[in-house]
Amino acid sequence: MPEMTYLEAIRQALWDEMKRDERVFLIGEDIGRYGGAFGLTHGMLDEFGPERVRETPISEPTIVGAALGAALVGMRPVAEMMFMDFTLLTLDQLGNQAAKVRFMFGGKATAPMVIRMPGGSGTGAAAQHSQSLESLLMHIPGLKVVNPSTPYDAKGLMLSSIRDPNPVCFIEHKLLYKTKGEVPEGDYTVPIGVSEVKRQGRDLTIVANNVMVVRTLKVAEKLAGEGIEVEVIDPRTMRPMDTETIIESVCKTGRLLVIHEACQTGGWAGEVIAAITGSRAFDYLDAPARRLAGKDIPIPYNRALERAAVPQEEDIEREIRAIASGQY
Amino acid sequence: MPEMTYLEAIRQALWDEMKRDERVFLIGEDIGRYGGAFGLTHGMLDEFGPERVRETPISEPTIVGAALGAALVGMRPVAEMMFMDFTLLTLDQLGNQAAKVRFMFGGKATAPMVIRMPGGSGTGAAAQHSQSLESLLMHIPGLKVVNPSTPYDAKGLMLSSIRDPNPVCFIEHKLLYKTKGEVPEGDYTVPIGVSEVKRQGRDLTIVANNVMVVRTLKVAEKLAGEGIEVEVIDPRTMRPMDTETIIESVCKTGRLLVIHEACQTGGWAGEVIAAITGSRAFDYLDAPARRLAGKDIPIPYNRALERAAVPQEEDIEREIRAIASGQY
Amino acid sequence: MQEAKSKKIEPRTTKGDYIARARRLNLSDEQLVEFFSTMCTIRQFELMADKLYAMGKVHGTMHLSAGQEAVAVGTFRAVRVDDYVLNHHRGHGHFIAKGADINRMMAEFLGKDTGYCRGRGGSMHIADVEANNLGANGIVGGGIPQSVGVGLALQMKKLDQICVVLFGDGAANEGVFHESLNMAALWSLPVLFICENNKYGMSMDVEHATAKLPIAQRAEAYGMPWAYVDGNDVLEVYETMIEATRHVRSGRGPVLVEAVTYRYFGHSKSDRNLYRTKDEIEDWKKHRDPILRFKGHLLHAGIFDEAKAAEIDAEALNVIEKAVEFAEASPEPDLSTLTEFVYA
Amino acid sequence: MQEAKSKKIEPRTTKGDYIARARRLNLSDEQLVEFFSTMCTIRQFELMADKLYAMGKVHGTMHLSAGQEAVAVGTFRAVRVDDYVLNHHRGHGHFIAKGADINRMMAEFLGKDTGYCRGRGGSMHIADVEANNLGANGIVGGGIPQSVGVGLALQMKKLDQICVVLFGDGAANEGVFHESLNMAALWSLPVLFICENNKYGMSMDVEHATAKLPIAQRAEAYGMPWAYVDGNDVLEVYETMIEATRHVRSGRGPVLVEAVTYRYFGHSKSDRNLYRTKDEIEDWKKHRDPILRFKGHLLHAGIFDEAKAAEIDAEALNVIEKAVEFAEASPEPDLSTLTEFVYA
Ligand SMILES: Cc1ncc(C[n+]2csc(CCOP(=O)(O)OP(=O)(O)O)c2C)c(N)n1
Ligand SMILES: Cc1ncc(C[n+]2csc(CCOP(=O)(O)OP(=O)(O)O)c2C)c(N)n1
Ligand SMILES: [Mg+2]
Ligand SMILES: [Mg+2]
Repeated sequence: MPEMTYLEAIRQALWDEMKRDERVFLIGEDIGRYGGAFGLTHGMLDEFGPERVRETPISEPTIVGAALGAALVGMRPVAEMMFMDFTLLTLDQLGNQAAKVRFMFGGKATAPMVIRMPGGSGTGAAAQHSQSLESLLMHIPGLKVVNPSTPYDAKGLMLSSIRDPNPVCFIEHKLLYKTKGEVPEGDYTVPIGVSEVKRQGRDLTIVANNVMVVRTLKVAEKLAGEGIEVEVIDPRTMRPMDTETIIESVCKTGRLLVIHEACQTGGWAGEVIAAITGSRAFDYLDAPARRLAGKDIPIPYNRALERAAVPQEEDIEREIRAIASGQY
Repeated sequence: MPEMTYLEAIRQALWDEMKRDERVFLIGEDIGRYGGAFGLTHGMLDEFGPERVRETPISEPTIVGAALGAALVGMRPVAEMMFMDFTLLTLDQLGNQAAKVRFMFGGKATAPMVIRMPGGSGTGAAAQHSQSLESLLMHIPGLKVVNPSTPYDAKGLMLSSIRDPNPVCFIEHKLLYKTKGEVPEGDYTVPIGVSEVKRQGRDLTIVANNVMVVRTLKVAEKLAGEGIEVEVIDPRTMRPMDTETIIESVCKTGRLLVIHEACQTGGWAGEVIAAITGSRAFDYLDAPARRLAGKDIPIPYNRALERAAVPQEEDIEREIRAIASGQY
Repeated sequence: MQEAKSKKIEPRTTKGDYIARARRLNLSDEQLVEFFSTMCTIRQFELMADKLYAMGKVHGTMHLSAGQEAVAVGTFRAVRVDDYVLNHHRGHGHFIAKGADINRMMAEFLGKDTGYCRGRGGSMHIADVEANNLGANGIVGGGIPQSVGVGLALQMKKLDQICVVLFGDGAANEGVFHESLNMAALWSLPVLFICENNKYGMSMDVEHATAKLPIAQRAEAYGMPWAYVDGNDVLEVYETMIEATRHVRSGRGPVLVEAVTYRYFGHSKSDRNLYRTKDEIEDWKKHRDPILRFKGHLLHAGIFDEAKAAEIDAEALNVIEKAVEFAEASPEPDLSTLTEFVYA
Repeated sequence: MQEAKSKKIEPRTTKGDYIARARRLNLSDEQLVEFFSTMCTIRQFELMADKLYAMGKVHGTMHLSAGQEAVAVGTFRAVRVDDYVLNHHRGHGHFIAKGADINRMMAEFLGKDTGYCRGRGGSMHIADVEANNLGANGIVGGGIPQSVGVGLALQMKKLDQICVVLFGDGAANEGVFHESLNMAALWSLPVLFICENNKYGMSMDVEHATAKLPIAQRAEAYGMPWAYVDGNDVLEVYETMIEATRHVRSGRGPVLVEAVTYRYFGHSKSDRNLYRTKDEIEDWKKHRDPILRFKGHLLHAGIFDEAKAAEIDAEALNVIEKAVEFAEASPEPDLSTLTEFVYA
């Protein structure tokens, strides 16, 4: 299987799907010659032309609204928010309109659209270009929220997202763009709503998303040498979330730790802990479920502060050790 | 003490504070002659004139942005979103700007502003006029989120909110506007960040907000006759949340139920359950923490569907009985 | 630097005898009578809605368009049946004019399972996607950016349908108005923007909300043609929309039309009409009512007589009463379906 | 119906000898030299920022304004020191022209505790609230609605300060632009809207983003006066801003000025300049550079000679190098303060 980056995997999914289905088109800012702020759509303008790689003025609410309008009449738009933070400009069209249109119209409307949005900190982009807002989006019924951590999942989930008949928020992480992994050339999908056990272990269940999956797996390998065997679950889609996989794991390990970069207060770790607590896994919990999350602050510019604002490998390691040693 | 409605209590707070502090002004749509969609600001235009009861064109993002601008230069704006749902139009100004400006500027800016927003279902206003979005707002550091359930709290918290040096989302509930209660005439405040035990009980701790407090208290009275003694805690402010009061209660009762109207997935019940699970109360929990929340759907128009979409007294009663009988 | 290409579209046949204008527009007697009849149906629908509300039969809110019938009929007789429409909250009339089934509308209004949205939407969210009616909207201005996407899709598919998007004078102050006019003009999209200026956005009169009037002149900022018409003259609306749709359909880009009209009822159920005088309302009702004016012209030209006009109106009422019967006899949505329709 | 009251503000003294224009504007030799010197400081700041970035000393992103110095200096010499400013992401020059401390700016750029924002903000969020500098903004158009609030506050307090809000050609397509111009015009707020048109919004050239040009003519939709100026001619900018601020300060409402200019560096660190030609950039640098042009005029008029000009530029560089020293010697923010400054 060829190796490629997370960024290339997403591009390949877009590319292949645009070849396969002429209803698919891209819409967003600077996605043509510039290739998007991260170069993800590089080369697509030349291949597909300006009509299907539709560059817009800087008007986020109308980008999302236009995607919705096109979707309602049978197109399959993939819109780009250059940074996830800008999604806050569009939550009327996304949350009041796209998410609700099918329900409000009694099941008679369909809005197959994807909104790509790179989130996360770590690039010195400061408070307005570094947020992790998946927890907000997860709270809006009618939206699906997808959040891959590997190149393989990224391509497979993008294909699923474009083909899904619902509005899908496709969350990327800037720090993952250059990570590499094996990705099949051809057509395959990763289903929306299925978690994956990225690593098996008996001592502790960790649920983490996007870049935190990568960090956790690294720490897990290290600790395995010391006999601490951590099970790492990547929900891959935040909504709908496959909690069954988590429940089973917790029944086995008796311990749960949820890790995310998003701010702790009101973050999705609470959702997982509530769901697990309310499940049959409750009786198997040997210790309180824990969460390790971003600090409750905007992301600072300074590199050291920025690093300290979200869980790093050393924080994850410290937390796992504390749990393993029965400190809680 | 005089009796007044929740709506009158909020109006009185606005009125008194505008008398007391000339920096305070109202800004929003139809808040003058019309008195706002619910009549809350009725009479204030005549008293304070059009400059301090500033009626705007229909431009929500700029209403919030203007409030922020005015706050930054020393005013104390109280902006109104006619319905909480419209806050989704303003989340850039609220979440990317107002919430972060102090932090981004290293503590050198202050944005004392209040955004009033009536939320909740029960009036047949359907999917775009009935949401409970406090869980979204709670997730944004820099915002405070206030959410009173009684006329007394409403007035006291509004006075605290206007005097607070931070952006405060002041969430009202449409169904509470006509509820009555005793409210002191003069100046008093209810502090932001302090929960209140609205009813003492030994069998079960219930945490509920706004209209759910009222419903829960009714059910609690009924069940008290049968010997089930429920403790009801109203956080009153969702952020910062006073979890200590909840922890203490759970240590006493050994059981926790969180009730909210907001959709369950990603709702703030998860936050409470995670916080309690992660506290010393974990060891006192005799049963899994439970949540009773709005269905994961947009609010439907039809009266019966709308009723069924969020917890009603009968649902609360059923849930408490199930817990009390050890069903979970 | 780009050249300004704005122009104000002027109805061509403003002079002369009213019915002669209709003739020049190739409208037959039957068509004119149908205009009248549909305006009556809309009026009766709104009167009935108000009555049902007063009787406590309506749970939710509603925004009635009585007084604005000429905009609805003039517009939807000028566009094609297969054109798309994105509507606003005060949309009953537009949907009736577009040919919606009155029974299903009334059923939706009463929240019944036989309604267009199976009782989920209500007055503010009536839609009939199959008939290219993409729905009313509870968010002021909410449909405007969606029209850009519909226009884009039509252009990409090389279809000759257009997208009509309706919004109020108040909505024209939302940011998406600006963004969407710019994009639609930039890409020459087949979108007909219709600003239904009924003088108030809720209680806010248009002069206190809008820095410069008419609203339609804002089109010039985007090099877009515009028109400003008497929205209570169904023929003037019709004629302008014929002109405007010809422009839009030919691929020359969007047009903004402002139609000045007036609403008789309060903004919604919460309105106590404190912001305008009874005299003002009465004046519009007496002197500028779109139905009375048009009826006068038809009577004057001998196209029908008073008796026939009354009969048509009675028939309109009859249709509405039947719709109420249908709606009332219809089942409520089944509670077991509560969580359906969230995802496809 | 309201009358259009828009007018294009024309600089009064476009004719004749360049320095004679300056004289008519009551500018002394010292002032003209200071204009030059400040433009040099800005240029040197941006060149240094680029160099520091290339050396790996800058963690975050940045948006450099080299080439746009005349807008900054022309504007901030025309407004008062106590006027408010809301800035955009490409804001180093504006802050320098407004009189910010270069050391603290550089320290912020390098994320140090001595920076204006104690290292929390970085290039995109430099602010100095005490000096009525309400900050740069990472959100395109983000400051625009805030200017309405600042204007409102000034009007309510009956102060004679004004609020200057700067944004790019791309930002003028955000919805808040429309909402804010409408509100500011409606209420005659003391806001000076400055659109710094550097021909591109990131890679999007202004002709492909804007349905009609110039952007400034959009002011007419709100009955607002506007001007369209050569943003690379510091005197033209200055003169227009003097006119515009006089209008705004006198309570007659807002003005929109568009200043055409050009940025030399890429949009930000991720830019590979694929969307424009090297020739285009070179052409602007050679033939329209704001500093070279102005220097030529000063030389021609004998206000200074080449040696003096070089000395001034060297001094500017010196100031910047000192700032780098200051910044590099400054401490990082203390990790223990990580969660401070979220709430007051
Ligand atoms: C975004 C948003 N803001 C405010 C409202 C509340 N609201 C509903 S209709 C209305 C007035 C709209 O005025 P206009 O656009 O002129 O339409 P009209 O009601 O006059 O037909 C307002 C303020 C809303 N529904 N959505
Ligand atoms: C709301 C928002 N959308 C997009 C961006 C990404 N972005 C940053 S600057 C920029 C271009 C802005 O163009 P313009 O307003 O002309 O300013 P310039 O960079 O040319 O000075 C873009 C698209 C952003 N920061 N904020
Ligand atoms: Mg109106
Ligand atoms: Mg630009």
